[in-house]
Parts: sequence; C-alpha cells; structure tokens
Amino acid sequence: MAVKTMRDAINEALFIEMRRDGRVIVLGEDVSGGAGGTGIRDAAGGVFGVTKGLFPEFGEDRVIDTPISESAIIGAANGAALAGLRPVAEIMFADFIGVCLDQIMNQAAKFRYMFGGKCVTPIVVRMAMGAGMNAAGQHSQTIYPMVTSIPGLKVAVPSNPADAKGLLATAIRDDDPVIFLEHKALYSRKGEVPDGEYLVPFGVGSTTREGKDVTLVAIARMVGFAERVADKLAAEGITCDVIDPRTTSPLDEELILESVANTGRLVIVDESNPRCSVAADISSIVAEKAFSYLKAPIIPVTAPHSPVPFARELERVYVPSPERIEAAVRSVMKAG
Amino acid sequence: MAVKTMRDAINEALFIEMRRDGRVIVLGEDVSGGAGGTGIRDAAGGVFGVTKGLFPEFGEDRVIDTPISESAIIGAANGAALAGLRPVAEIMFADFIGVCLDQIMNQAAKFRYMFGGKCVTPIVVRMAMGAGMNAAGQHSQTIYPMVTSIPGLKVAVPSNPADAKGLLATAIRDDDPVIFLEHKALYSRKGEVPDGEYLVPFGVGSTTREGKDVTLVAIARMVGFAERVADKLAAEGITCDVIDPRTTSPLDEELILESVANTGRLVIVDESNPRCSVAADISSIVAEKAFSYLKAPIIPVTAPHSPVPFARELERVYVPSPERIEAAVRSVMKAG
Amino acid sequence: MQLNRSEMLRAYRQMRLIREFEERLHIENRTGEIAGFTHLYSGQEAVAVGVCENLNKSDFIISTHRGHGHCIAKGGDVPSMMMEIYGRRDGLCKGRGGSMHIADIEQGILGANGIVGAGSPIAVGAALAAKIKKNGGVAVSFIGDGASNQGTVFEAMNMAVVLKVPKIFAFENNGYSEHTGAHYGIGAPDIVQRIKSFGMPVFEYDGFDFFSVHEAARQAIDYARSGNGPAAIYGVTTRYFGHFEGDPQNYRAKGEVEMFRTEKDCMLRFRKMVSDAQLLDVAELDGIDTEVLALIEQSVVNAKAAPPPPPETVTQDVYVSY
Amino acid sequence: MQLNRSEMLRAYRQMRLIREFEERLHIENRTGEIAGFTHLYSGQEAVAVGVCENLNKSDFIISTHRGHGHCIAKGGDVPSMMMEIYGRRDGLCKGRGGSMHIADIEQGILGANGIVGAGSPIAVGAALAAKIKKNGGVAVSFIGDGASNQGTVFEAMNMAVVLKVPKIFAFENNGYSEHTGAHYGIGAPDIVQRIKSFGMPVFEYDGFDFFSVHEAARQAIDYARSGNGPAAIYGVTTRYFGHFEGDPQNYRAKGEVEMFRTEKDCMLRFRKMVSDAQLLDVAELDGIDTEVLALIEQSVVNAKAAPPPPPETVTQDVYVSY
Ligand SMILES: Cc1ncc(C[n+]2csc(CCOP(=O)(O)OP(=O)(O)O)c2C)c(N)n1
Ligand SMILES: Cc1ncc(C[n+]2csc(CCOP(=O)(O)OP(=O)(O)O)c2C)c(N)n1
Ligand SMILES: [Mg+2]
Ligand SMILES: [Mg+2]
Repeated sequence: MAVKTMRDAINEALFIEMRRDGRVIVLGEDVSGGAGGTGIRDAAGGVFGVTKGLFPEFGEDRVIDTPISESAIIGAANGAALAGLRPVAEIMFADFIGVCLDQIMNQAAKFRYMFGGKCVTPIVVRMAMGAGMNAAGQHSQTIYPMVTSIPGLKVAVPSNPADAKGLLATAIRDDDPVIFLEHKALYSRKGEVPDGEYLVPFGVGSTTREGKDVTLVAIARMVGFAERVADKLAAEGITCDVIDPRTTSPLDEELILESVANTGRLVIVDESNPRCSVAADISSIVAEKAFSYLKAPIIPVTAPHSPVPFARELERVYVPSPERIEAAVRSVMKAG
Repeated sequence: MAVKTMRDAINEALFIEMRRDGRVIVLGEDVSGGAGGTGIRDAAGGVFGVTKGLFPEFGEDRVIDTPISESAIIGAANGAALAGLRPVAEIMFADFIGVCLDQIMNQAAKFRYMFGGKCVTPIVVRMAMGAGMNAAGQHSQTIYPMVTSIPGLKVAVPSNPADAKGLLATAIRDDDPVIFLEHKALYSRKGEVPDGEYLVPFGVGSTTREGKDVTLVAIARMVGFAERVADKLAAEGITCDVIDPRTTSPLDEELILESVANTGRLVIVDESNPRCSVAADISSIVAEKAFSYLKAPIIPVTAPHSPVPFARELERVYVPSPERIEAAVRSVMKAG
Repeated sequence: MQLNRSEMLRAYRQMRLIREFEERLHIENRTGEIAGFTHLYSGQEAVAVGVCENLNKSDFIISTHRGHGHCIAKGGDVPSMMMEIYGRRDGLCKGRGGSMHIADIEQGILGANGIVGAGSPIAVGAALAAKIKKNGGVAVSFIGDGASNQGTVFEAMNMAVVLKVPKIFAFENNGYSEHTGAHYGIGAPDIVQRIKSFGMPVFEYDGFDFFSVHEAARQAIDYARSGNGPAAIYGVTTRYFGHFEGDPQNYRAKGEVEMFRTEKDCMLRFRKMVSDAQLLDVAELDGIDTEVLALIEQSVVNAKAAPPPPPETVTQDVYVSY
Repeated sequence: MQLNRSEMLRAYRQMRLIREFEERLHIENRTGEIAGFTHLYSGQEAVAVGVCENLNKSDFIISTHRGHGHCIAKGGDVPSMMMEIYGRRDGLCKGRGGSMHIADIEQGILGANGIVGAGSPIAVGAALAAKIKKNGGVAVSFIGDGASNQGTVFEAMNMAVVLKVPKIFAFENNGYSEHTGAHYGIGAPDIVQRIKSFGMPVFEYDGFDFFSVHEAARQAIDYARSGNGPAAIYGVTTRYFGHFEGDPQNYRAKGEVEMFRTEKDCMLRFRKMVSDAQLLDVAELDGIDTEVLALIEQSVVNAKAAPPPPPETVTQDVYVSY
C-alpha cells in the first residue's frame, strides 16, 4: 500500500496490465505527445498525464498517438479487438462521445450479440468526465447515464485511487467493452492504493459508511460529498449507509436493495442532469423491487436540467453540494 | 377531419408549415430522391415517403437532398437556424444519432445557454425510430431516453396521426431544437386528423382512457398496446388511466402525478431498454413527488437489456407486449 | 497476373454462388417469409470476388449493409447465411443479426454493417492488429459511392495513412446511394483524386470485368501487405435490384438495368472471355451453375424448414459475462 | 489589391488588440483568477484579421477553441469578451460560456467552439441560409491543422461543394495539434491538394504576412460570394503560447517560439512593411499601441471589478420556453 493520486493509480494499472499482456495497446490523441514535433516525445502522456511513461517503455507499436478522429480511434480499437488485441482507447473528454457514439453504441456494444455470440470486443474506452474545472458546457459532462443505458457496454465510475486502479485492471482483462470514466476533479485526489496486481470486480458496490437511517447512493466524485454529509450527520445521530456502486453497468442492485430494506430511505447523488439519469434509474429499481420497505419519498440529488455553466459561481450551484445532499437526507428523515 | 395514416399526417404538416413560413426548409438523404439519377426526381420522398411531394412544390432551395453525412446535415441545420431559417432535418433512422450526436448534444442543445441567451436554434430533427420491422440492432432503437436526458432539447414522441401532425407543426414553430421521433411501426396506422393548421402543445399529455385503479403511462407505439390492455381489463372492472405524455421533454409531470394521486398505482410502458429509460425517469419522478399516494410498487414494462434482435420470434419477445402490460397491471392490483 | 484453371473455376463458382443467392432471395422476398431489410448484390459480383480471391483466410474484410456478396466471397458458409437471413436458430448469427449483420469472424468476416461508413475505421483496427502482430495480414473494407462521403471513411483513410497499416479501401461505385445518383453526393469532380490526395495509391478497375478487379486488388493488397501502408481500389459497377427489396427504382432510366444485364453483366463477360480465350470449357461452367443452383435450392429448403431461435435467446450473448 | 490608409490602420489596430488581449490574459492567468481552459491566439493575428477585414457585419464566422482572435477580428466587443473570460454577469455570454464559447450572433460570430471540427458543418448551414436568402452573405469557419483530420470537416467540405454554398474554409496550420506536430496527424503529403481534391480552389497565404492572408482571403471570399460555391485558404502560422495555458511546450524545440517571435512575428513584419514602403507612420502605429493597451487595461480592471452571474441564472436560457 502507498498513498497515490488517482492519476498515478490509473497510470500504474496501465503499466501493470501492459507488462502482463502484450496484447494490450493504448491509443488516442497525445497519449504520448510530441509525435511530429521539434521537441521531446512523451511530452504529455495524455492531457491529464495519465499515460505518461508508457511510450518510453512500450514504444510506438503499443502506445499510439492518433489524429483528432475519435470515430476512427474507437473504430480502430474495435477492429483491433476483433482481431485479437486488447485496446485501451482514450477519448480526452467524455463530452466527445458526440463524435464517436456510433462506434460505441452501434458497433462495440452490439457485435457479440448481433454476430451470434461468436466474437468478443475487449476494448476499454477511457474518458475524463465531470464538472468542477470550469470547463463549461462541452468539457464537463458526465455521460454515464447514456452509456449505462446501452446494452452490451459495461461502465466503471471510480471514486477513489484504489478503485480506479482495480477497476481499470478488471476492465482491461474483461472480454466485454468497458467505458471507463475518470472524474477530472478526482485526478489529484489521493488515497491508499494496493501495490502490484490489483483487481476490483465489476458489479460489486462498496459500502463506505454504515448506518441505519438512510441509504445514500453516490457516483464518482459525489461519493466523497456523500461521505462528508454522512460523517457530519452521524454526529447528530443520523446514520447513513453510503454506497458507491463503482460500476453502473453491471449495477450492484442487491447491495442497494438490501440497504434500503434496512433503512427504508433512499437519497441518490448523481452529478448528471436529472432526466433519465442513473439517479432516476436506481430510484426506479428500488421503487419496483423494494417498495414495501420504503418509508419516505426517494430523493435524487442531481445537477439541474441545464448545460454545465462556465463561471465558478454558477458551476458551484450546478454541481450537487454537500448542503443539498444534507437537506435531502434531512427531508427523508422528516418524511417517514 | 379525415382519416389518414401517420405518414400522411406528417406530410401534411410539412406542407402546411412550409406554405405558411418561407423560412422552413427540409434537408436530408433522399428527402426528394432521384437527384443525380437517370430517372425521375421526387422518386422517394424519404425512404418512408414522408416528404413526398415537397420537392415539386418547393423546389431545390427548400427541399435539399444531401450526401450521407449526418453530422454535416445536422450541422448545416444548426448553422441555417442560427442564420434565421427554420430547418427540418431528416435522419433516416434514429439509430444514426451515433454519427451526429455532437451536433445535437453539444451544439444545437447548448448554443442558447452557452451564448448567454442571445440566439435561438429552431431546428427540428425528424427521425424514424422503434422496433417492429425486423430491422435488427442498428435500425430499430428508440432513442428518446438519450435525447430526453439532454437539457436544451425538446422531444416529441407521437402515438397517432393527429398528434403527429399537431406536434410537428408545433415543433416547426418552436424556437428551441426539437427531436421529433416517428415510430416506424406507426407510419401506416390510421386515425382521424383535423384539417388545416393544427397545433398540439408541448408538455401537455393526453389521457386516452380514464380509470380509477391504475395509471398506465405509455410512449409512442406502446400507447396503443396500453389502450388495448385497459379496454380488456375494463370489462373485468379494473379501470386504468392511460396517459400518453406526447412529449418526453417537456414532460407533463402534473398529469401523471394527479393520476397517480387518484389511482395509487403506476405501470410505465416504454419500448426502450430499461436502464436510464423514460420509464425509469417517470418512475423516479413519481417516487419522489407522489410517494405518499403509492399503494404498490411502480412497474416499468420495457424491452430487456439487450440490443434489438432480428428474427421475428425474438423481436416479438423483445418488444413489450399487451400480455406483459396486462401482467404488470394485475400485479400492481394484487400488491396493494 | 494470369490465374490458373482452378483459380478461375473457383472465382466463377463464387460469383455464381452470389448471383444465385441474391436472385433467389429476390424471389423469396415476395413470399413475405423474409423479414427486415434486404439489400441485394446482384450485378456487383466481380468486385467482391475479384477482391477476396486475393485474400487469405486470416485476412479480414468488413462489409456494408449490402453484405451477402462480400460474405460469400470471403468464404461465408452459404447454408448458414441463408438460415440467418431467414432468421433461424442455426443461422450464422443465431437469427439475431439477419441480412444486415451477417458475420463470420472465423472466416475473417467482420460483418455486414447497417451503419454506412462504419466499417472503414474498424478495418483500420484489424489492419493495425496485423501490423503489430507482424503476421502479414491485411484488412479490407468495402465502401459504396454513397458511403464515400461519410466522415468516418475520411477519418479512416487519414488514420490508415498516419499509422501506415496494411488496409485496403475497396470503393465500389454502383451508381446510386439509395435513390440518389453517385455524382450528386460526391461533390469532387474526381473521386479517385480525392482518395489519392489522402496519401495512398488507387488502383482502378472495371467493375464489370472480374479480371480487372482481380488485378487491381492484387496490386493494392500486395502494396499493403508489403508494409507500404494503405491502398485503395476504385471502379464502377451496377446493382440490378432496388436499393432494398421493394424499391421500384424509378430514379433510374427505363431500361437501364436491362441494358446492364444484357450488355455489361460481369458473369456473361467472364464466360465469354474465358471461352473465347479457350481457358475454360463452357460445359464446365454450366456444371458449376447446376451445382450452385442445387446448393441454393437446398439452402432455401433447409432454411425454411429450420426452427426459429428460442425466445429466451433474446437476451443471450449481450455480454461474455455480466 | 492595395488597402488604403484607414484600412491598414484598422487592420493593425485589430491585430494589436488581439495581441494585447492574449498577452495580458497570459499574465492574468497566473493570478488564478481566470477559470477553466484558455487557448491563446498570440502569433496568429494576421490570419484572423486578414480574413475578417474582408467580411461584412452580416457575414458569419465560426471559430474554434482558440477563439479570442477570430472573435475580436470579426468585431466582438473587447470589454464584454474580457468580462466573459472572467466569468462575469455582464460578459458576452453572461458568464455561462467563457473563453471556449465566446459568441456574438449580432456581429455574425457563431461562437468559439470546444469541439474540434464542429464549426465547419455549422458554417455550411449559415452559408446555405445566405444562398437561400440570396443576400450575398458568406460564412467562414476556421480550422486548425489538427481539426483538418476530423470527419466533420471532410463532410462539411463535401457538403459545401454539393450544395454550392458561399462558404470559406479557413485552414490555419500553426504547426501543432495540442502536443502533436501538424505533419504527424495529417497523413497526406500535401494538405492543399487534399482540400482541392474535394472540389474547391485553395488560396494559399503566408500566415506571418497580413497582406498575404488578406489577399488570399479576398480571393476566396470573392469566389464564394460570386456564387461559385465554397473556397478555401491555407497557410502556415505559429502560436506563441502553449496549447492551453499551463502547457510547458516541451514538444517544441528550445528557442523555437523565440525564433518566431523575433524573426517572423506578423506584427513586426506589418510595421516594417508599411514603414519601409512609407505607407504608414510608425508614430501612428505607436499611438494605436498605446490606445489598445489602455483599452485592455481598462477591460481587465472592469472585468475584475464586475459582479459574478447570480446563482439563479444557472438555469436561465436553457430554452426559449419550456
Ligand atoms: C450512417 C447511415 N446513414 C444512412 C443510412 C441509410 N442508408 C443505408 S444504405 C444507404 C446508401 C448507401 O449507398 P452506397 O454507399 O453507395 O452503397 P450501396 O447501397 O450502393 O451499396 C443509405 C443512405 C445508413 N444505413 N447509415
Ligand atoms: C472532438 C474533439 N477532440 C479533441 C479535442 C481536444 N482538443 C482541443 S484542441 C485540440 C487540438 C486542436 O488542434 P488544431 O486544430 O491544430 O488547433 P490549434 O489548437 O492548433 O489552434 C484537441 C485535440 C476537442 N476539443 N474536440
Ligand atoms: Mg452505391
Ligand atoms: Mg494547430
């Protein structure tokens, strides 16, 4: 165990998996950086520095800088996967799914099904997501509701360095296409990370706080906010189960349903826009399958139905805050 | 009033609105058909015949055949809208949103917000959606959950010819970008359609059956299925409110909440895949805002979490059936 | 390069297989037994076969919505394909893909594809894998005149050049993109020049002449396989049937298809060339025709009689594990 | 075509405005007061101004992520832009867009755009509107070397040719696409040829020479405005700062930027050309410099002092009505 940033934890997972399996390749824009330039190579290691150092070790056959052509990046990953490699494609910002959705939704996600189960498409698409950096409407979206809705994809949404490392390793070894979403505002977040090979299974959520009054499900960056609220309210005697699903597809329904069976109250914190969100999704699963345990309305705490704004003062109210989470928890406590 | 197919009702709306407003243009692949061919022009009027006859009347300035370049089609619609026209773009199958999502999600939907409210982007994107024609995984998807989740878009999902006519006219006159989804399996469905100019407002659902026991919300083609079930069960004394929201964004929350306040039971029928669906969305709204009225679990009746299969026998079990809807209604009746 | 007797016979058989497969489907389609959209390849056989006869089993192709011809040419099993088009349990894709998604990875067929232009970037990836594995493989994507305007195809061309992968872009101009003439959608005065300008050689072919396609494809594939990066082939061909089954083709001049069928047909041309040059015996070709007809007949009979996919398979193979 | 005195003075002032705007932002950026990603245009001024000096107010441009220069050149209000970049209530976009989405539809500025390549199809639409309205307008999109490889740009070029719209593709090769050299990402040996092959003329310019850009743009715009369909311009330029603020530019040779600043700078060149040819007086240019500096200073002071957007505006203007 060592304390590392999420950036370094992800980088480590890439190193370990690439050393372990020669079929793993990395491709994307500036994944090394400096190709065709007059200065040094591996100048960037991705705009967030996550792939730094891979190029010097693995060379240009396995660390592939590409033109700005996201459809061709994912398409090439798909084809390479069908032909036996295990590509990890980087789409710099998750918002750019707009220019490559087809290769994700209609190709990667559907090959196995449409082709009668006769192939695997083991790609990982790494994308930086989320607000918190004042990057405005086209560089701040969470897109996990969209990809969670697509059958054939798996979706990982790590909230801390250890999970990021373990989930990415699992994603790379998984034979299904995985969308791996790295929250930009968590890259520099530090935490204990197990050394060496480390795997976190998909579809297994983690309960990061235990309580009896309210189930607080939170995604990615929101997990930390939920924990803060849980810790604060615990001092008052209101205790929460804080559940981090870690993957939204597959989703650990059981963990959530069991918790709700104990608490009878559910608040879901999702940085996405509200409509057809993962918050809505989890709410509907519980309203169907654990209805009889519910003592209070299910409260989703999400961003508003608006694009992500630029100004600090606006983004601050856009992103669900600990204050809003706390208010939601108090309201379900009051309701029943 | 006259009885017309949904295809003809939509065609009529296009004629009326194009005659009414010279700024309305239509663009897309084969919207006339025959450009550059050796035979006749207006050979197709769109692959589903919906734009038939527009070219002879309005000419090539206003009925524009394009190359197979969906990003450029929506992009051009966006630019023309910013420059003062009111484009109706056709994307042949809704599944092709994969190759043009950026222009919908990051451009059309966000211009007004990002540009400080200083522009309008009055585009309509017509798309044929839905299963039922054995068109398999890449030509059968409903995509309304995805577009409903995107702030800045409006989404219309007509279930009958009259609504299709009225909603399209409203869409064309609306200053916001509208995604207009035409269910392929409904094109030949007939119904009474008001003559002349006819508008159906957005955000106003319609209650097509009235009852006291269960609220049945259904989308597009599912409305007919829900009505069938409601009619059948009415004979047994189980009565349902059947609600067709008509637009999923804006959504007529009030109508649904009021109905649930009366019935205490909710079944939602959505042809989409279950995760982050409109069914989940409506369920979560009710579980938050009408919780105290609920007597039974909320049951979503959706397609399974799988791509749309090709074979008749598989597609039949993929699409929610009246039988499954009936079973859901009976189960909520039993539950409470 | 001259083909030997058995190569020519094989090529002829492949073309005939495609032709009869499609002509029969056209007839069967009217019975209403075949579901969904079916896009037939009749008329274009020389292209698929001319290309694929240059490929090894371990090479990859990726097709389009008009996929039967490419699939058969690359070694797709005809009876299993027929079962698939009929939506049967034992079809190549277990009835889940149908005509538009016929695939056989084992044979290097990465599938027909319902999204115009989607195949080219995927083939770039398959070619990239061959380059990285250094196994001498190549990957081919087929691209219609209409598809040639899709952004993904342009991206794929550039990416293939940048990564210098053994990828062949096989452009097939059959004159129409659905109901729209090829030269309406392609703004460029010279599409060959447009392809070349991306930085790859284009070998042109006459799509009505199998030998011409075969030679152009050979050169392109040799070029790519030798490590020079991507190459393209381009030529003109025609389709005999509508864009999809049911299309009345009124965007084409009356008699246009008839003219192609009688004056330019690639199979008539092949027969004439090989018999005029006394390379093959007409009786041999007739024998192939008879054999192929029987195979198609049997495939249809079997497909019709075959069981449908069990309902529970609707959720099968969405994932390897979930 | 020779520019007259007032035109030259105006052009110089526009370039100076951009330069000082960006140089000041580079400094301000280190204070931490400016949020988000900021991409500066210093070094490329001749291109934006050379193009936009040929446009009318009713013509449209659409910019890129590196949008300040284009915006100022097309008449964007500098103090309002500064407010926007500071995220203020009275910014051009009410603080909701910021640097990457600065827009002013009134001035024909369809926005900076955070999605590489997204602007070109949008400008095709604006040009289409001009064509349909027959108002003599044109639309310009600016395209970086990196953006030139994005599928949407290729689609837009083809679509513009097919629809024969008055659209100008203004390619700006500043040598880098983020950290990657332009010639790595562009596989084609000759990008000008690649553009031409789509079916439009390309007018080349020297991006360090305002007069060269101005002349190339004039020809392209005349061509498009006269109803001949789209045209392109292409040239090489450089950026002085990192891709975004904070980028150490270690993918560039040591001294590369310094060399450009001292030997090729478009503003030094302009000054030298007009004074050598005795077209303008250096004192006049110095006067402009002083005036511009004061305006920028005032803009920064005002922006810093201005109120932030009220929190409730976070949900404002998502729709016209909902
Ligand atoms: C992205 C996308 N856009 C549109 C379509 C609808 N469509 C299917 S085939 C076709 C025409 C293709 O023309 P071409 O590439 O020339 O192939 P051909 O049909 O002639 O074989 C179109 C527009 C599609 N399937 N995918
Ligand atoms: C679709 C998309 N892909 C990637 C990016 C990230 N990105 C922003 S700018 C840039 C480089 C653009 O290079 P170029 O077009 O040459 O413009 P320059 O930055 O040199 O002005 C990249 C890759 C993006 N914003 N959008
Ligand atoms: Mg064609
Ligand atoms: Mg550049």
